[in-house]
Amino acid sequence: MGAALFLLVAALTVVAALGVILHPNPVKSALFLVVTLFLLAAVFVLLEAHMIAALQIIVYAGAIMVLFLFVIMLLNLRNDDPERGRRRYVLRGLAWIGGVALAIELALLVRGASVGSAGSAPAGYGGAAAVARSLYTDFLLPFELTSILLLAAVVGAVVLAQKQRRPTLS
Amino acid sequence: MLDQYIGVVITFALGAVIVLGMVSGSMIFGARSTSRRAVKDEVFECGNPSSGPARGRFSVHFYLVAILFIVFDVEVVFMYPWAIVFRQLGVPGLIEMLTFVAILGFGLAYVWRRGALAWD
Amino acid sequence: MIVPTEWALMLSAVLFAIGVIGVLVRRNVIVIFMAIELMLNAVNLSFVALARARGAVDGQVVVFFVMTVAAAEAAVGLAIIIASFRNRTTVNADELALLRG
Amino acid sequence: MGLIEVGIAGAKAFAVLMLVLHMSAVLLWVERKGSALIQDRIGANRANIFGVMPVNLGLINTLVADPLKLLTKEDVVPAGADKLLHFLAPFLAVFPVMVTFAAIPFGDQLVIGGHTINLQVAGLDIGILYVLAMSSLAVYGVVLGGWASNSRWALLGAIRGSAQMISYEIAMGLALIGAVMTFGTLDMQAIARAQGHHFFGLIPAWGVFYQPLAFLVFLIAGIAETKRVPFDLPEGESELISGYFTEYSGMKQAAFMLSDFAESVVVAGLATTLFFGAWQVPLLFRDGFHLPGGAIVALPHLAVVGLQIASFTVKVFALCVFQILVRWTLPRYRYDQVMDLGWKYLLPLALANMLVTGIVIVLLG
Repeated sequence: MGAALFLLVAALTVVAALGVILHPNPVKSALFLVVTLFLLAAVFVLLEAHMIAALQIIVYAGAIMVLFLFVIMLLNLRNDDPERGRRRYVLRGLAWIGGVALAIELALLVRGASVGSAGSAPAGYGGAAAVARSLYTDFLLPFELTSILLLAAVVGAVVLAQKQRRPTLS
Repeated sequence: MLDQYIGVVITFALGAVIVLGMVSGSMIFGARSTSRRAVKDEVFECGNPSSGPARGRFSVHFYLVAILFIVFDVEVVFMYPWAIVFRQLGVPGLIEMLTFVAILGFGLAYVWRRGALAWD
Repeated sequence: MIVPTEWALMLSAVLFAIGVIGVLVRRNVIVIFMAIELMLNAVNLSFVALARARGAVDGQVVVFFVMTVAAAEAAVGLAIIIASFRNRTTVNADELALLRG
Repeated sequence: MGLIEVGIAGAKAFAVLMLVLHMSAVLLWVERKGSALIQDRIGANRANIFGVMPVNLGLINTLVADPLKLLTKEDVVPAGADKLLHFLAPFLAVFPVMVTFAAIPFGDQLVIGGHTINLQVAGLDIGILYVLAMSSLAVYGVVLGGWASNSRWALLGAIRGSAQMISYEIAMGLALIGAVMTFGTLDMQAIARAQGHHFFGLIPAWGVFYQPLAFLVFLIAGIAETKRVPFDLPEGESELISGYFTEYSGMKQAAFMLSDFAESVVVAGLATTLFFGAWQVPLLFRDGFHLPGGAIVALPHLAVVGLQIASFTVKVFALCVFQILVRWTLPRYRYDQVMDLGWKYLLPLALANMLVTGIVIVLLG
């Protein structure tokens, strides 16, 4: 039953992901991405990553995508202009062929690899406590570095986005 | 573990049916006007003529708030697992989190000083 | 209720390829950015699937960090887009050859 | 996992959704009559059924006449609006709020015919994160409602509303961390059970006694999240007509109204669970009341469960009414004040509360 559910969610995820790259309106694209991220959270639940699934929604769907929507609205973006010209068509076709080939190749690669499948997960697997114990012992240094990364992001974003106070010469 | 989510799935399904039924209620049962659509379909601005195109750009302040939100949201998300196990981690765990918060607190102080939180 | 790891990895591969196509096909910088987020998520999915196959949670912790990096990236990346839009009034990647002088 | 379990889960889900819906409706009535009382008006009193209602308290107005009226209103979509998103926005405003309640326990456990039913729709180990995840999605209804309307004021209201919601989400999340640290779990039923003992055998050990500051921050942030007075900048009538749902009519508009009230109920439900002992009744244990002297008043199982559910409902309702009192007592803030309160006061306060809690708990062992 879990496998059947997975196939259903996976199919929906792929459809939503295609919506992201195919819809001409950036707002709709962003919404398709929200749907994709939400469905991926469901996939994470099926893979027993409960905590990560919740974080996926909180961080990605609830925060990062809100920022994307804000920027799209802030810049008042409309539909992309339909692109014309033979060179453009050829390039697009090549991109699609290459992408599909990449998907097939990766899928075949995965099929060939014997990753094995563990039986039922240990109790508490993927819960907050299990992840936390690993995060705050084995991954302590990356965790602290994360705060520096976030600090740099705040400073960088504020500097870039805020208008300059001092009048420039030009 | 997955059994826990049966309730969530059922609530999602039931909730979707209820809310969809509610939202589409007026489209099904509501009155329909036949005349003067052009006036009625105008944007409502208390009877005044429309004040111009709707989707103008707006202050970059809102965007700054969204950036700060992302960063602090990630910070909060890191604290939840910590809050579960900090008893077992003891004093070292506390120091880890204090360092983390101090570095991000520095970020907040910077943003504050720079005036990104000020609305004028 | 066990999902075969191969299936999850295949889904990851397909999503990654869709992201690649999106980056190549679209010219709107923000949509390209979203396609990159899609690729990051595809990688996250394979981390989670392989963590499940190994029965260890360290793969999930890595996803945690990827999310953080994605958040930082979105904040700075979108700030760059806003700053460049302020100067050039476009988000078309072809017209935004900023470093070409 | 048989059919019976699914049936039981369905029944619980239905009961909880109905609880949210009906409590929101009753709350609407409380707000109309209560605000009238506070402002020395009469309030809703018109509708009656053939004049048979002897005392007209406006219940029919609010609970029967208004919904019927809204149902028969024309559904107007302004020119230039995005039809699909215009339809989707009210759905996205209500849906996440309603499903949040799935993780909130409304009773201990019910034993019937050999089945032990956990009185909680979904007993999630990561309950609080689920709640946060769902409430973080509620912002889409606001953003899209404003954007899809193709109206300047609606868009401004949407931007204001979403910026306000995300700002207070941080303070809310940080305040909840204080409570999570106290109980050491994210499972809301476990949190409810942890509040079952008493200090000196008399005072219930509710979360609010451990985390008063967290409760205060949570409540203020919660009221701000509902986007109503004194934080109703996104829909401030004198400035923005009615904000992000200016261009909505009929049941779509009602859905936006409902989302505000349902958010109040969810905030009250969360506050009850984390800070006011969830379904716990003081001195009531699974076998009956344990009085301070050591005497035990035994009660049948069904009576205990009934008392618990009643206790939960009463607490949630009381907190809802308190929120309405706050609304009608305080005037509207300015937008810079709203943002300052969130970022410069509540956020540092919640952070300090969290760190002090951590230090105290670690040092006391």
